[in-house]
Amino acid sequence: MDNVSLFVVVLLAGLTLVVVGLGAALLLSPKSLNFQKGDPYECGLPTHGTSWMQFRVGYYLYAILFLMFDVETIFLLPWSTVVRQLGMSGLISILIFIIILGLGLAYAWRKGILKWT
Amino acid sequence: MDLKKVKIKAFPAEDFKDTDTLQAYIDELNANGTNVMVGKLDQMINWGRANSLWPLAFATSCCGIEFMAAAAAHYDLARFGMEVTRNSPRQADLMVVAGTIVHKMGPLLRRVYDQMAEPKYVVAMGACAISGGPFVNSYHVINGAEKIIPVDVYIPGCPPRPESLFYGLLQLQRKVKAEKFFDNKRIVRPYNPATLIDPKTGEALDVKNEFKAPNPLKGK
Amino acid sequence: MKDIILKAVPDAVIEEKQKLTVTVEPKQLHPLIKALYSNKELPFDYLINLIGMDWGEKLGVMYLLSSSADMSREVVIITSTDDRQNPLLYSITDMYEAAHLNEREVYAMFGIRFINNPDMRRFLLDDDWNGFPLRKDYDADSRLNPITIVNKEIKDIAPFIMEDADGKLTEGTTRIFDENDYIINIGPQHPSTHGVMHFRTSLDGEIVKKIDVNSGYIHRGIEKLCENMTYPQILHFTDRLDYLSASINRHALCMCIEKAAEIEVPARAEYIRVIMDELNRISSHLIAWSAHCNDLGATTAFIYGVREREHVLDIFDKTCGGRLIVNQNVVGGVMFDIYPDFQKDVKAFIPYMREKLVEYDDFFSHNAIALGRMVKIGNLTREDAISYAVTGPAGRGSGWSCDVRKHKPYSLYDKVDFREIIRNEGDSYARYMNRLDEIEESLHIIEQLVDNIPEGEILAKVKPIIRLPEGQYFQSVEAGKGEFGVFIESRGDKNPYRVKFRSPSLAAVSAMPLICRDEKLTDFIGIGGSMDYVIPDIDR
Amino acid sequence: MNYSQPLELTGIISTLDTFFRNNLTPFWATFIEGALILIAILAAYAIIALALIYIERKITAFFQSRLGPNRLGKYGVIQSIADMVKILIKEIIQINDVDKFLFYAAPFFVIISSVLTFGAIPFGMGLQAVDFKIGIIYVIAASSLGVIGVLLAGWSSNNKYSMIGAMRSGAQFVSYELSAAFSLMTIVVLSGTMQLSEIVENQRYAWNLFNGHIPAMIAFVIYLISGHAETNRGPFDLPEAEGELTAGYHTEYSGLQFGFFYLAEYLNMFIIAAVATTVFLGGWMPIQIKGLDAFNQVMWYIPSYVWFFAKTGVLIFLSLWVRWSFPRMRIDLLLNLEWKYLLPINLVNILLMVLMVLAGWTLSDWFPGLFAIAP
Amino acid sequence: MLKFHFIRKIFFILLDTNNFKITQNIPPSGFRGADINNMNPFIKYISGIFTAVKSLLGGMLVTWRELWRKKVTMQYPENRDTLVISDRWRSELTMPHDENNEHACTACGICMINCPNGTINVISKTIETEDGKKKKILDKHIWDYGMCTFCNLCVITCPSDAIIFNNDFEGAMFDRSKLVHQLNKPGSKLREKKPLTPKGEQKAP
Repeated sequence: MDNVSLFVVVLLAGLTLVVVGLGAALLLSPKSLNFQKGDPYECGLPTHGTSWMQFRVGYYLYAILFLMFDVETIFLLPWSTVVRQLGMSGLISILIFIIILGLGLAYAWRKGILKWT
Repeated sequence: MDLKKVKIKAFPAEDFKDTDTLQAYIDELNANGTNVMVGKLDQMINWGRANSLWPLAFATSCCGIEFMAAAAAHYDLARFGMEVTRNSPRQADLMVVAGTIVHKMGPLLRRVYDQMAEPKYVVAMGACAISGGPFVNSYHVINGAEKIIPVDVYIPGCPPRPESLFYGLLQLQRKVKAEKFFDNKRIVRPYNPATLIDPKTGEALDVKNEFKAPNPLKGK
Repeated sequence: MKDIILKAVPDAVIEEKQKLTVTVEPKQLHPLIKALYSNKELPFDYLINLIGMDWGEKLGVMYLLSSSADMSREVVIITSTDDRQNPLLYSITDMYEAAHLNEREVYAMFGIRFINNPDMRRFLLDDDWNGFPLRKDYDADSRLNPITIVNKEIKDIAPFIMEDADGKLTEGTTRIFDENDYIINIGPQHPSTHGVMHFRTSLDGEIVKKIDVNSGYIHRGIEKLCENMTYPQILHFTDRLDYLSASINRHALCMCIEKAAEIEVPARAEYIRVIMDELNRISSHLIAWSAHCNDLGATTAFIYGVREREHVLDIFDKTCGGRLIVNQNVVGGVMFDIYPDFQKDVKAFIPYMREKLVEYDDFFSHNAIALGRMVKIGNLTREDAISYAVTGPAGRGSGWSCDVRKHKPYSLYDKVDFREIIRNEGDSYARYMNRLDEIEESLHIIEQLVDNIPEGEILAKVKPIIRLPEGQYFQSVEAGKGEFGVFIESRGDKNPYRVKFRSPSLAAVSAMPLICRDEKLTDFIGIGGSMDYVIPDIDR
Repeated sequence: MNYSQPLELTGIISTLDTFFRNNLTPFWATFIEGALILIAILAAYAIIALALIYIERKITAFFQSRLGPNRLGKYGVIQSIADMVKILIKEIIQINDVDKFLFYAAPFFVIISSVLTFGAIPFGMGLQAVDFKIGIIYVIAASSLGVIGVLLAGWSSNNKYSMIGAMRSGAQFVSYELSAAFSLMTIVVLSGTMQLSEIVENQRYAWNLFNGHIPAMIAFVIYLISGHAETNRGPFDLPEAEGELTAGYHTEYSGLQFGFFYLAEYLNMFIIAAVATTVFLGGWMPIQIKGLDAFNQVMWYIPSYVWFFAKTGVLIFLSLWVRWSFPRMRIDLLLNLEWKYLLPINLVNILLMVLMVLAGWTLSDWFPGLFAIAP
Repeated sequence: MLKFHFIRKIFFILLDTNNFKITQNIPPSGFRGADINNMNPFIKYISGIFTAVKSLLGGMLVTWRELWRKKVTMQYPENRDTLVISDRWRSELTMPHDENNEHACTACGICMINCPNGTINVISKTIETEDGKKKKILDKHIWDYGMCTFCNLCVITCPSDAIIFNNDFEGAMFDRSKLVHQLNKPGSKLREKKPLTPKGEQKAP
């Protein structure tokens, strides 16, 4: 069997686990109903307002930084497999790339983006 | 089902107290007659349920500390597979009401209980949770958790020592092991309706139909 | 001091009772307290207790004030009003932050509203509670306040009464939270609120913007119950206030009654009491340490702390047949004599505990993550600690020397050698370290006493029915969380007329909104652990 | 060199394969083989998860001077089976006002992510389902699916605790994924391939951890830390921080839905340890010393999957040890650790590794007689 | 100037070892205003890593040692035969009866009066003795296990030492009404002479 069909088999394994498991559980488990059961749990009190409210998150800038570095990862991964063949020129070219990104990180750091407010 | 068959490890069945109440409960469950096949399945399921009672500690006062002591190194609830204390009622099987329940807390206790997933059990730990204990005459104390939610096992003491709690949990395991899975008896739970009053109309709530009826108070 | 009082309010009635007692008209209360508060030599800036009173025809408030510099100087100020329908008194919240919750409690219990208090919601009781329970004419009919299973809405709108410059009263309301605040309930059924405290927290992302303290989920009406009981019967309630300092609380009440009834406690009983108190303090601090570590996410530390505590509980168990609620002190002495191996067990415990303290340091006090979670987090300055009346290890972590055992020595504390642990940082870490150090000091006290327990009686001769002479009696002790006070007003009956307990935890909780502001949600929990409050103590 | 390998499963597998190929049409042979693999994966998945749950509870107890579960079976070994039985027939609560589709989809993501990664792990000689040429990228990609499940679970629950938990896990996961990827990349530089089976094969005489000495060790530590953080386990368990968020992103999940989160958490722990074993510690390869045939033969008598689970077990123990020793981090400390420490160190480290590889400073370059990359 | 709040804290706390002496009374104020700005940020960065790692390893060492120590857990119910509960532990109120089924309770009701929350209910009945006198004797002595606070007031005030607490802690029931005990056995009567347990046996060590 080739890798792709094996991958499909593994994917099916995951799906089977969840579908069969949940199906059995929904079929077998006892149920009861009452008027408070479906409400969100918040320490035993009704929730104040909705949870889907706008509120400030500090992770936004981290997400942007992440994108930057994640792109780098995509570039670096293929490079890393062939770096032996590329030799010194491969190192230098990627060094420039990393330095630029590193400068970006240093800039962000210095600007206080990495400081949680 | 004979109670002698309900086995608890390292605890002889005849040493347990209050067997007659449990027997009466079983007789009530058995009134419809039982199928052998289902009986075996029941045993397996009950074995799982009885040995994996994840508690939700509804700890309001002193008894909560003893519950913590029971979970700690000297007593170790984990030996019974019960150390997985879940703080969300959705994932808990057993609510340990440890401490006084007062008027302001009553609705919360009920709400947390309602939000637990079936099957669910309640242990009233300590005098306060059983009857109001030292504060039984107070204006703001509910005389026992049983006024709000059905209680399966009462563990007396003020506070009970961890061994007492363990004994109570073993009693509960006995009760769980005697139950029938394909039986909906547990779903409609007994209440003490006299104390439950609709705050808007001042009338007693019809708790018998509560599970079937939509929320009478939501105004939908 | 009398000069200051008379200068501020010439027609004040000054009496020398157990404490210096001043009675003034409601209008003069604020100027008087202002004068005491702002006098340079000995500023009375520490509000120990604020006691609502119902004297039958009059409703009033008693203030027990002290100075942060010299805690042995105390003054009682009484004011009262005839109006039972709409009693109004003046607030002192502009000087004492600690008065906020206390005045709200008085409102819930007596219906007295305070002019100039910005937030006059009821504390402890629900807003729609019928009647004022601690009034003598309270109707306890359960039909008035039925048990309900439906959650009540929590009001965001706080009423207040303000007096403007020309003495005109205006009633108004303020909003506690804004319309668009992201409000999250921390508690009551929450693993980390140390009981059933309810903090309504408005968040800005992860950062705590404002906290509204809502308590009463374990309000059992102990003070009301006390009024119908004889003195020996009251004792068992004190164990259940701050159940972690059960023995110490009970010691306070016993001392208060003994002082009033002039009962001499035998020396052996005193020794046993103090040893039990210190053991109790160790167990209380161990739970505090464990719970604090658990709040910071170190479950293992929690288990270790409780493990060591079991050794103390074993000693309790063998001495008085109770583990948590010990029932040891009674009026005139102790209920149980020590058991034969008591000294041996205690002496085995001391080195064991010392060894474990070193282990705790290795395990947690040095831990880089723990330091990041505690150092410079939850800063409480000395001024704020005094204003909020935060005593105990938390207050001493802010550099305020407030150990009752040093300032107002009781029992044997003037005879034993121990140090008051003070740190100046006022952060979580200072409070944390203070507790560990106090365990060491308690061990030191026990070491001095345990071998010298004198022979003799354990119980003085006490009449079967104890009647206290008419008067007002105060007694403070240093409980695990801070200054625990007992106030008894007696009319000469076998029942007290009014009992009030000063709860150290109430002060700690009232300071939470201040020290948690602008901290992260995660740290809010950690700070709560470092303040170490016990909720049944607050709610009573 | 061919060593005798009496306990390996390769023989059985190839016998089965030939049996099916000879007796059935190609379609049915493939179908049956696929079904067998599916069942094998599910069985391994379930057994490993149950065993891990038991092991964690027991080891935790020992760290805390307790005994842990000991009333079911000898030493409580069937405790987690009781848990499984219970949770399978526990009610699944229908929550009002949730985003229904996403709410029910979340466990799928979490489980499928871990099963996909699970399938790519070489458990022993020939015991690997999926063996892509770009194995490392596959592992990174598949495991990062899990965070989508966590985010969906937290967001769709309509619960404030879950919401905050989901937000935290988002920030935490994206940050630490970088470190995990970079530290794996460091090893890719060293071994020159991304195929997991080849990486294992390359470590016959020299584990990457030792072959690449200093940079590899740094990468190893960073991978362990960031892997630990990716699995949301203490001290990085912020998304479900019990202290403040009651149960975090899965507060509203009950019954088996919660069971899936619970299962996936343990499996992810295993996967992180397994990937670290494969990449750094020689995977299923027994300890081999070049030239010492007798020794190597003895080592080969121990089957490869035992080696694999032994090495993984050590790492899992390490992870438990860390988890039960430290307090929980705070979100800003956590992000500081990543962005101010791990990431810069990692960037420098990867350059260091490239330099080392190019300059021939690895152990296999220095001592080709002993550590030459095989075969 | 880069900001290293976190590291600065850790580093200076760890350098100042005095902070961690348990008996130290002087507050550790050193690291707050200390001269830290002169330090090279890079050195600070590196040494911060090392001190932090050192402290973490120290914590791990504690748990490691704990792993091999003997466990302290007592195993109820496996150890039911050997379990020792201290004699003074108060669990159940009992009324000792001797071999003639006689107890010492005179139905005076002092325990009932002294009980803070009405746990005890002494029901007496009046009978006529042989010599024609009316006498109050005990009919039912009822005690509610589920309400008792174990304050011991009933026992210490009992004039005839008729009731004591035992230490049988296994009291959990399925039914609330089962917790209400009647202490006097059916058909028992008042002992004429000496009490069964002399005073002091229960209280003295």
